[in-house]
Amino acid sequence: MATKPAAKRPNDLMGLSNDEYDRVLAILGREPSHTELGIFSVMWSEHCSYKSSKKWLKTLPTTGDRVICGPGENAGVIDIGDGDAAIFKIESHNHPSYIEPYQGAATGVGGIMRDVFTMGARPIANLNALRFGDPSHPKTRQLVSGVVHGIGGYGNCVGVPTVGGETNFHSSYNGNCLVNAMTVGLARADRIFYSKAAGPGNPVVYVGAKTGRDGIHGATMASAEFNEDAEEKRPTVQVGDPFTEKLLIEACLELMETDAIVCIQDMGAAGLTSSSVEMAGKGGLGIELDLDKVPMRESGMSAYEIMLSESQERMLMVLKPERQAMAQKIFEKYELDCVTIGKLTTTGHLVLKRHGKVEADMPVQPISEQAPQYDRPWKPTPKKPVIAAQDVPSHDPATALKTLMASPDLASRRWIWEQYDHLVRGHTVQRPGGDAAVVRLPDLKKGLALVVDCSPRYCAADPEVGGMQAVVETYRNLSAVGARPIAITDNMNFGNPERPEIMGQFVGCIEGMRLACEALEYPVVSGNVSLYNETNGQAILPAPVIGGVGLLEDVDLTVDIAFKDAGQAIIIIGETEGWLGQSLYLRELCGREEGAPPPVALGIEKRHGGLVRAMIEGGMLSACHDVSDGGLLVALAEMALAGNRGFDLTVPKEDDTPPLHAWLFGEDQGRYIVTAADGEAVLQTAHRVGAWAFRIGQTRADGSLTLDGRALISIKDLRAAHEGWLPSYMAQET
Amino acid sequence: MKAKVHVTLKNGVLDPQGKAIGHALDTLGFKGVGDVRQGKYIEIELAEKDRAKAEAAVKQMCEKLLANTVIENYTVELVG
Amino acid sequence: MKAKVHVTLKNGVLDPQGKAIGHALDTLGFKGVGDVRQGKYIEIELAEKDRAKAEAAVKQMCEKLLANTVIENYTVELVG
Amino acid sequence: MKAAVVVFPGSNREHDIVDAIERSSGQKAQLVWHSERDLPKVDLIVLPGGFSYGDYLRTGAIAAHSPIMSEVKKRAGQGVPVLGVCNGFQILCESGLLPGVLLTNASLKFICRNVGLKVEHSDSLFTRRYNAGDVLSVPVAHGMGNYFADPKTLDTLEGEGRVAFRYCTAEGEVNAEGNANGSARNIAGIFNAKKNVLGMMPHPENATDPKLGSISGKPLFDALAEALA
Ligand SMILES: Nc1ncnc2c1ncn2[C@@H]1O[C@H](COP(=O)(O)OP(=O)(O)O)[C@@H](O)[C@H]1O
Ligand SMILES: [Mg+2]
Repeated sequence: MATKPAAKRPNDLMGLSNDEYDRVLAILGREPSHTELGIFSVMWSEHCSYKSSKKWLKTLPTTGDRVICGPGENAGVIDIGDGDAAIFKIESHNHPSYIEPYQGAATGVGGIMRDVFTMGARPIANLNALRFGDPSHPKTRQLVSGVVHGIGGYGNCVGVPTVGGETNFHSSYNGNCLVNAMTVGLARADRIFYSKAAGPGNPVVYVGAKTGRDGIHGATMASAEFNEDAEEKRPTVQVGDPFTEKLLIEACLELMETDAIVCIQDMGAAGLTSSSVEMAGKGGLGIELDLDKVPMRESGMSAYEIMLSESQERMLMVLKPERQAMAQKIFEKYELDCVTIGKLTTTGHLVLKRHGKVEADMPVQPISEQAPQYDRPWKPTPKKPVIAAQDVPSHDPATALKTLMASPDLASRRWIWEQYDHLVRGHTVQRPGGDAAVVRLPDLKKGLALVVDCSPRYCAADPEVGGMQAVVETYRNLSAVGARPIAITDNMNFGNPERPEIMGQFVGCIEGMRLACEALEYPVVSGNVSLYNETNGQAILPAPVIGGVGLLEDVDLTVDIAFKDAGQAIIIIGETEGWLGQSLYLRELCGREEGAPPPVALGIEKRHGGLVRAMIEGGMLSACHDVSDGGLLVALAEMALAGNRGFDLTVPKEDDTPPLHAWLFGEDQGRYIVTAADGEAVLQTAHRVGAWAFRIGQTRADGSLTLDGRALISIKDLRAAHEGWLPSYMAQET
Repeated sequence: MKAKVHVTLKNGVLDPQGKAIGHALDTLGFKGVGDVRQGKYIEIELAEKDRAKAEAAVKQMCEKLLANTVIENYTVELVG
Repeated sequence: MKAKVHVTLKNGVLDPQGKAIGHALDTLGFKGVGDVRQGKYIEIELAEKDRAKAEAAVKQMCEKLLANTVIENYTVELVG
Repeated sequence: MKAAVVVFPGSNREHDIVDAIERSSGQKAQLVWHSERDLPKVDLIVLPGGFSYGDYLRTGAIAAHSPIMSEVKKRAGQGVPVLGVCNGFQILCESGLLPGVLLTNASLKFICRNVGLKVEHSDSLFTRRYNAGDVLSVPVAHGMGNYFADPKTLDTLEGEGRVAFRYCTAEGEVNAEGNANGSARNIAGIFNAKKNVLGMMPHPENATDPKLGSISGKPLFDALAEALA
């Protein structure tokens, strides 16, 4: 470090380490003012600086034919043809949601939408990935209720359909729930807005809601673990106002139709600080703000408070001077503030004035360029033994199926998605409940397939395999609806990175993701990192949540998971070895969370994905579903429920067919179940490309399920078990 | 006995409802309307005859259910 | 001056929120809880100095906007 | 058919309605911002779904006072057909064009799914392409669709044949099980006395395209397009 530790340092370094404080002294050549220290503190928080993760994030593939803009901007942008672009990102709101589930989740949705429309896209779909503690934990029910209510409350009001998501329960989330929200937007490829400032002298304009003392230091909170008194030290929670957000979307998009905007950036974590520093920093410019001009809803706010406030529904932009009046008029129509609060300068400094006094005067570039970067020590996760099917007890298939289908991780999520408006905008082709949501584009021809996925139990057991599996599962889900997987966004949810085991999980997951993205030509275009998801030293199961986006050139060709007709061939694509390590069967029926997770063969994933897509495009399939959690029989049961028709299943009598319970419930990767009127044609096509495909049965006219000719269970019973769990669990809500 | 509970947002917490109401009053032509805040008002019939006990119980209800003490304050008043 | 407005549901109007609160209190183990009704509590800052005028204005606000008199009653109280 | 769709701050299904109208009539409806005091000369006025003013205070209450609403009331009085869907229905009730109010769903939850809907009367401009007793499948998407009116008002509505739709099971049973939100007498939509104003909670506009599930809502727009051509 350049300077010796100063003799005098403030008692409260606001979360900065001693070394980091020294760095501040070196940059400024003097002691920071209170406001300046606050700015360094939030900008160098884990949340804003990615100081523990950047080294590893950089290894991910981020380019490709269809990538218009990869990580580094507010959201990623991909080319979807015909001059259209899809813009998307996922973001976590874990800590706020644990403290105040409704507002935490709601503001998470609001925040990620701003990241997307700030780039010029109209948000067309939202998704969310949720992780809650054990259902029997006293806090779980209330968190589920509040989070779901909050996501719906915000998304429904702004009129963006929430079309998909995933929800898991595990005791490791008892003290740290995960709330990851994803937004997908649509823009013209030549009308994308970035955050790089240009043009010294240009006005810096604040639009949207007024600033209050909401969530000051939220970014720092997201960068620290909880301890027992966290619930006491609650910072002011941000309250969302979806109505204002809706107006802000319309006003911004209307202004974006014109040539007024030089650059624009939402005020997310670290509010006015990060937006102004990032804009100026990217443009290599200075920025001067008169904080007295900031619209405020509380009196007596200090420079520090104004800069660090995380009030919601606000944006910062640089306008062409001659367009200010026009912008003003648009925002007036929507009854939103639109105020010039400063200008760009050539000084390279951020200068803040409040009541005529300079409260900060600091060089912009070093705030990001000299931000601390850590190569934290990490320890690889020890490999787990492979569990042989013979060593796992076999349970009656019908009982096992019913148990699994009613288990917290596999039970129907209808209770959740029916609280989300998933139909508004009138383009939802595949509603929640299938493999991926499909949203039609306004041209009525193309469609986007959207999904979020992650299996934390695999990641905990073997981070590399788990990271890889999360990526391929989204790839499979998109392929299963006939979409070409284009790119992903990722939300890395982990524990405390200062612990080498946790850092090892992070490094392993990233490596697995890297390998999968490279092999599948499926780059990462945006993402988010949430560390310190830990309470009293108890870390969460690592959750690198992947949000996948796929393209359907002809949306009418998509297929869903529902059985359609009686007597159709049921074919499995992909080999079944009967892998039970880390399976839900092992956990739910044998009470064991053990073993190595199923391996992922990237070449096979790619081949099978391509095959399924080609068959869907060729109109050969009537239904398609990937096989994942719970294995083959669970996948078949889901298809039966969706189509309200049963099936006859025949176990192959091959030499290498695994024991029945492993064949039915093993979680081998790379598999799809498809149905077709012409089963022979499917088998031939599959065999032609060297894919493993086997006819395992046929659909029925009625609602019974049979296994080798013996009755298994009726659809009615199955439905009652599957649909019953979550509503009856939540009915005990107080 | 009846408990009258008021649940209001803490100072400084954004009140989108209050804001919208204030704005609407303005549009309707009411002049001189300043800050508007909206809260909840809950009436609870209680079997309890003992005032002190009733008050303690209702406070507990507020802490546990009626108010979200992260962002809200509450007051309890007993009548009858 | 500040106006405190209470808007409550008329007798006979279904109050699903109140019912749910009553049910939840019961589940939480609070005994002897009878009817629960939820209403709104609105505070309005007023520039008006004249009490009578202020009261008249707030009553108008209630009639026009704050309450739906098909289902709701309101009361106005002025302080300060 | 020339139609105007009124957009309030917070409306969010205006384009869904515009699309549905276009599917049936081939014509694009005109969007009119709520602060206008004048409406173009049109054959149909629609108040779309959404969350005008965030549903704050009471659903529809603030929008009911928007400048445009005096003109909507005037036109309705002159007999111009007015359709209010979801938030539009809520606004019509708050503005007094239709009786009753919409309370929070009995479940206290927002609900988005297809529901059964029984056509009660086919003798209106809106419902003439249906037969009384038809059972439709139409999505709802609302948190406050629980129709309430005092018994006398309900009796009047029934007596004058002004109940347009009722919630029912998929099999057409009008009962508690089929009641999506706790509405009085399963009422999902009502007419004004002259039957030129229809308010309904379900979204017929989201059931007009075979690619998106049901087309149960299309006859409503077909009927309007035909009558107002
Ligand atoms: N795990 C990740 N993978 C890929 N990109 C990431 C990841 N985490 C963050 N990024 C990228 O880093 C940038 C900064 O992220 P963030 O601070 O969350 O953005 P914002 O301030 O717009 O919310 C974004 O471009 C984001 O996409
Ligand atoms: Mg951003």
